[in-house]
Amino acid sequence: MFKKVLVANRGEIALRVIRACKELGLRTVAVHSTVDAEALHVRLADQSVCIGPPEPKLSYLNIPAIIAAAEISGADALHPGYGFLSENAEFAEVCRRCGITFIGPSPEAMRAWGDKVSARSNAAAFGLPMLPGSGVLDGADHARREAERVGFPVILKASGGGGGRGMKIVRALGDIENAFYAAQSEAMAGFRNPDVYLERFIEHPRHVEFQVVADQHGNAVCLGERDCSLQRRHQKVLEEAPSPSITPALRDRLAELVTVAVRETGYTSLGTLEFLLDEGGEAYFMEMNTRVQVEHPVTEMVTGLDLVAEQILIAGGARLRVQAHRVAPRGHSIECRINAEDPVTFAPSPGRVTEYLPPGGLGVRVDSGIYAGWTVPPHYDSLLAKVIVHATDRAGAIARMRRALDEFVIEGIKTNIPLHRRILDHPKFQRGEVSTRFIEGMQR
Amino acid sequence: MFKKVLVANRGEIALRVIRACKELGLRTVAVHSTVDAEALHVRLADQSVCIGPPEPKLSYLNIPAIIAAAEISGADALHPGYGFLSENAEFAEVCRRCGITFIGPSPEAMRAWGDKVSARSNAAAFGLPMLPGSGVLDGADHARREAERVGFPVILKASGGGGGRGMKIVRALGDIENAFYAAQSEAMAGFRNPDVYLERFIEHPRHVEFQVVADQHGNAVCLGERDCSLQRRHQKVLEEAPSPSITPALRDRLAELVTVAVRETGYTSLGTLEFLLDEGGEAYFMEMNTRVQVEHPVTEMVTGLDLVAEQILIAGGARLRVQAHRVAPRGHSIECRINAEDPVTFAPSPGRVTEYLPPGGLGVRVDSGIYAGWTVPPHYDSLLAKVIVHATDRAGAIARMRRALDEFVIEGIKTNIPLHRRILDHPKFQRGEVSTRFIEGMQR
Amino acid sequence: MNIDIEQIEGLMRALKAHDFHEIEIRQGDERITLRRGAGVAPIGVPAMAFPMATGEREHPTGLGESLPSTASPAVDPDLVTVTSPLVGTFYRAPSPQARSFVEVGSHVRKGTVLCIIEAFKLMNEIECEVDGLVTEILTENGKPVEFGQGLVRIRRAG
Amino acid sequence: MNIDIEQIEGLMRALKAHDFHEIEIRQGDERITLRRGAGVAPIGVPAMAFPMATGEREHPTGLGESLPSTASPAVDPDLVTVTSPLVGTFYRAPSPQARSFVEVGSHVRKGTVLCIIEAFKLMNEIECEVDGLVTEILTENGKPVEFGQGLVRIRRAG
Repeated sequence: MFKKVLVANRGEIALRVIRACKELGLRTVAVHSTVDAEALHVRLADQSVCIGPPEPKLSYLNIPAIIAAAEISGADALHPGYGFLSENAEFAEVCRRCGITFIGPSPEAMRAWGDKVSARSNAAAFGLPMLPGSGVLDGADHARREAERVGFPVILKASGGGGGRGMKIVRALGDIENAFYAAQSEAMAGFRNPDVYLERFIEHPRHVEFQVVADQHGNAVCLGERDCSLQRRHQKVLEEAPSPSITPALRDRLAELVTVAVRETGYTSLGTLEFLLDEGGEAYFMEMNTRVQVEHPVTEMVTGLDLVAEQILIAGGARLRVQAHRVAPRGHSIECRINAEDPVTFAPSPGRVTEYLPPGGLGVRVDSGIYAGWTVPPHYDSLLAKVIVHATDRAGAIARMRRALDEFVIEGIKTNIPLHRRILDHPKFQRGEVSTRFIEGMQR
Repeated sequence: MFKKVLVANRGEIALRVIRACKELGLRTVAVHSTVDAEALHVRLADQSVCIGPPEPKLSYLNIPAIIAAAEISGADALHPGYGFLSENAEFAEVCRRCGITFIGPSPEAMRAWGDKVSARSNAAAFGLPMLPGSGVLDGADHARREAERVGFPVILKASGGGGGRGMKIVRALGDIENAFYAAQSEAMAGFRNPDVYLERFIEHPRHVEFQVVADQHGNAVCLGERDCSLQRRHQKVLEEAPSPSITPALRDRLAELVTVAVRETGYTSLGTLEFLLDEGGEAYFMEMNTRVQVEHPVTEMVTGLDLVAEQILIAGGARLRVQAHRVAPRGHSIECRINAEDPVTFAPSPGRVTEYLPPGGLGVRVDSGIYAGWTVPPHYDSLLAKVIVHATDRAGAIARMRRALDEFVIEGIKTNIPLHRRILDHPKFQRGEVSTRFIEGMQR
Repeated sequence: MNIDIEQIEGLMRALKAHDFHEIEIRQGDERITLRRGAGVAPIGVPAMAFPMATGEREHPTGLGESLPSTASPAVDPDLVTVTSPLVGTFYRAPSPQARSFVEVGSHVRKGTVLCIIEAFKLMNEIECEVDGLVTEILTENGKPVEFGQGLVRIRRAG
Repeated sequence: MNIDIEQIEGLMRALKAHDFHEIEIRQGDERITLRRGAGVAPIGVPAMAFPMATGEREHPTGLGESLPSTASPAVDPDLVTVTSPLVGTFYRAPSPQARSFVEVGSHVRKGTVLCIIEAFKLMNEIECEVDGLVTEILTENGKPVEFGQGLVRIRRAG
């Protein structure tokens, strides 16, 4: 087992890792950019190394600087957190070459599950449900046949790129021909590649993801699912566990499938398999995240496990401490991501925090890297704090979150707490009728 | 069920009750003395009433003012917290006469179990183990016979009073006669009453208490025990659940006995039965507290129940939501009481809190009524905050508490955090070898 | 230069006692200016802006915000605010039919009954402690009052 | 000028004793103004005193506390501090046997190699950007340095 962990991240996740290390008796090294010299993760680590200027690519994404920081501080392991270098298989390889334990999956497993195409073929091989779709379409006639096979609505997508360009939603057979030609010419114009394929289109998808944890001794456990349907522009806003969208039968089936897939592909550490649910409750595999998730705490609350400690111990060669093949959730947990942003315009709101008093009491957990007097820099993401609650049931968790947000004091910068209040007070949310388009619809 | 709860207390317990009420959808009324006008419980309640000057007897102990505050604010229930009027049966009676639901046991039950003598006769009647002792001693010869029967060491006590006066510890038969006469004359001098009795003396007692909860429909449940052995001058300092001092067999036996005693005497609401354990692990009933305890959170952490919500619902006539006859603890919880006091001299340290940042993250709960910029008044007790941790086992809870205290920032006033660190780092504490004389011994 | 330190210290004490921040005295071509620090700028942490300030706080009883016990000091030292010595309900007259004890403009003396605070079904008469003229009734008949809340304002008779 | 120090000291004592911050006295064309510092005090929240200040923090690499990148600005504008552009290990010479690139007192020019920072097994030569005289070597041979840490101080040639 290693003795000193360099935390190659900042903000609340750096703190999260430092806390787990301290509780495990491991020394910690924080790295930071010049603008983060006074950040909480720097203050709470045993040691710190300034690795560069504020720009992420010169500091938190600067592989040589981070490796050098590990070398000069004598760190023998490294935790990448989420974002930044956490899903960079090359970085994991560099760590390995330098004799630093990368706390995460092997570079090979990261590539196998981190790449979307490779992940889908893995998933399909292990029988995970896939969104029905076509290969590259030969022409309008082929598009028609495939659309009929897949079932309407469908979405036409450009093989050569993303970002909405070349995407066409088709709801009836009569529209497929025109849509195909339009998509093809947009694809040609946008990506110099006229190739187009189609997929089933889900109007109001729900986002449900399964947490797995696997050790280096062939043991893999599924820790249940999280519902992350509440998003704004593909950014998750509020997450919960268990999901109000999923049936017990589907939960059991998917938990079983993902456990087998992960174990049989030799994946280790934490991993999250994301699914979309359609309006009929059918699930389709989308992708896998090969690192700890922002929303991992809701799983910790309902399973009673310390996922980051587990991840660290597994990297050190330990066997999984969870014995069961699956862990049944206990109670209900919700996480609200408190961002430094205008609650109406969503514009980022960096600046000096003049007052700060996090909520407390029973069933309330706060993971945050801020404090009164600190200045939130504009260079990184806007996440200030995660408020996580746990209660015996979903209604209790909603009431507790409402109470916690009511007592949260953050002054000097704007936050999205008012948005969370509106969500929590919404009758449809309270009934569990959520989708990735909920927030968009709520604002109308 | 009532709609608006007046919280007849201050500090962290007032906040605790307000939080429970908010989560249950009840309105809250805070009362406060003039010096507490800016206190957190006042700020977080829906409504507040100033009831008097700083002196407790003119404000928080001022029954007419508190009842008037309930009347003018339209509160139809009242939570007394702990301390102040919480064990005053007359106050509970006044509430009843005024049509205000007192959130606690009936005045009759408070008298039956709140009075030491009556509580002991109740306890004895239901077979709870009692500390061996004598009645009033006729003379030196009687003292000798009773001491031999009870077994050495014994302690001689004055019937007429307490406070150490007239108390004599006797460790050998040869010393009993002199000690008896000395005790008798001290008792006469101190209390104008020469009556003296004796009891078994426990050199290094452990303090273990059982939490019970009972509704108005005849259901009573024991929620396990807490170990509160770590005390300084009879003030609890650190508490934990489950107790490291008790065997599973004794736990089962006492849980069964206290449940029956509480149910059969018609006691309702929360109650705590305190026992001393001698060096051989035998338990002796001491007294019952007929209100919520400062240390109730450790029981909440290991049972997953919200004791204050339960207490409120029971007062409203609800049935116990816990079905089981007994609730088995899950994991381990520790509470540290953070006091405004010099960690060496123990002198109180009221004053302005200049900086405040409570610890966060997994398994850490903070119940506190303070914030940066607030001035801790010198008129009340010195409790600033309770840090409560939960982990899968005792070693994990100790590591987590150590980590939490390391990141706790309270500036401007002195606190006893250094004392807690010394306790947590002590090998004997880590082995669970505690007694009420531990802290005293540690300081030598 | 001819400076009377005692005189200046006297000024300082007066400023402090009345919580004033600046004084300037001119006599002919003599001038003395004194400033106390707090007037310059509030140093230190301001009272926290709690979320309750969003208007969720309920004050149907008229309590809390209007509490004069913590209000800014009256500029006029002859204005005396009579505050409630207990929590209860404020009545201006001994019974609904009766006339009010005092009105704005009433002359009062030490011992004059100003109002009643009912608490616990008991009628507590609040007596005046100075001689003077009633200038303001600070709360309405039948409204609840908390400890220390202002009831009646009186201009002390010269 | 005719100054009565005792009188002024008397005023100073009075200001301090009564916690005043400013006094101005004019008599004819004489004027005395006295100000105490606290009135102009830094407003706002100081950096938090974290428990880590208890000495538990480990700095065996010499990093952190000594970081000159956040140090107070040098008063002398001709003193230039060369800081490390990367994280690594500081070497004063190209090999253990070789002589140091520079010593205190060395004359340097723009482009003179001052030291090496080893990172990732690569030797990065740090060149001087000004002409001048080496006045101080800020870290020891073989010690780790972080980004922005001061390495060598140079007095710019006039």
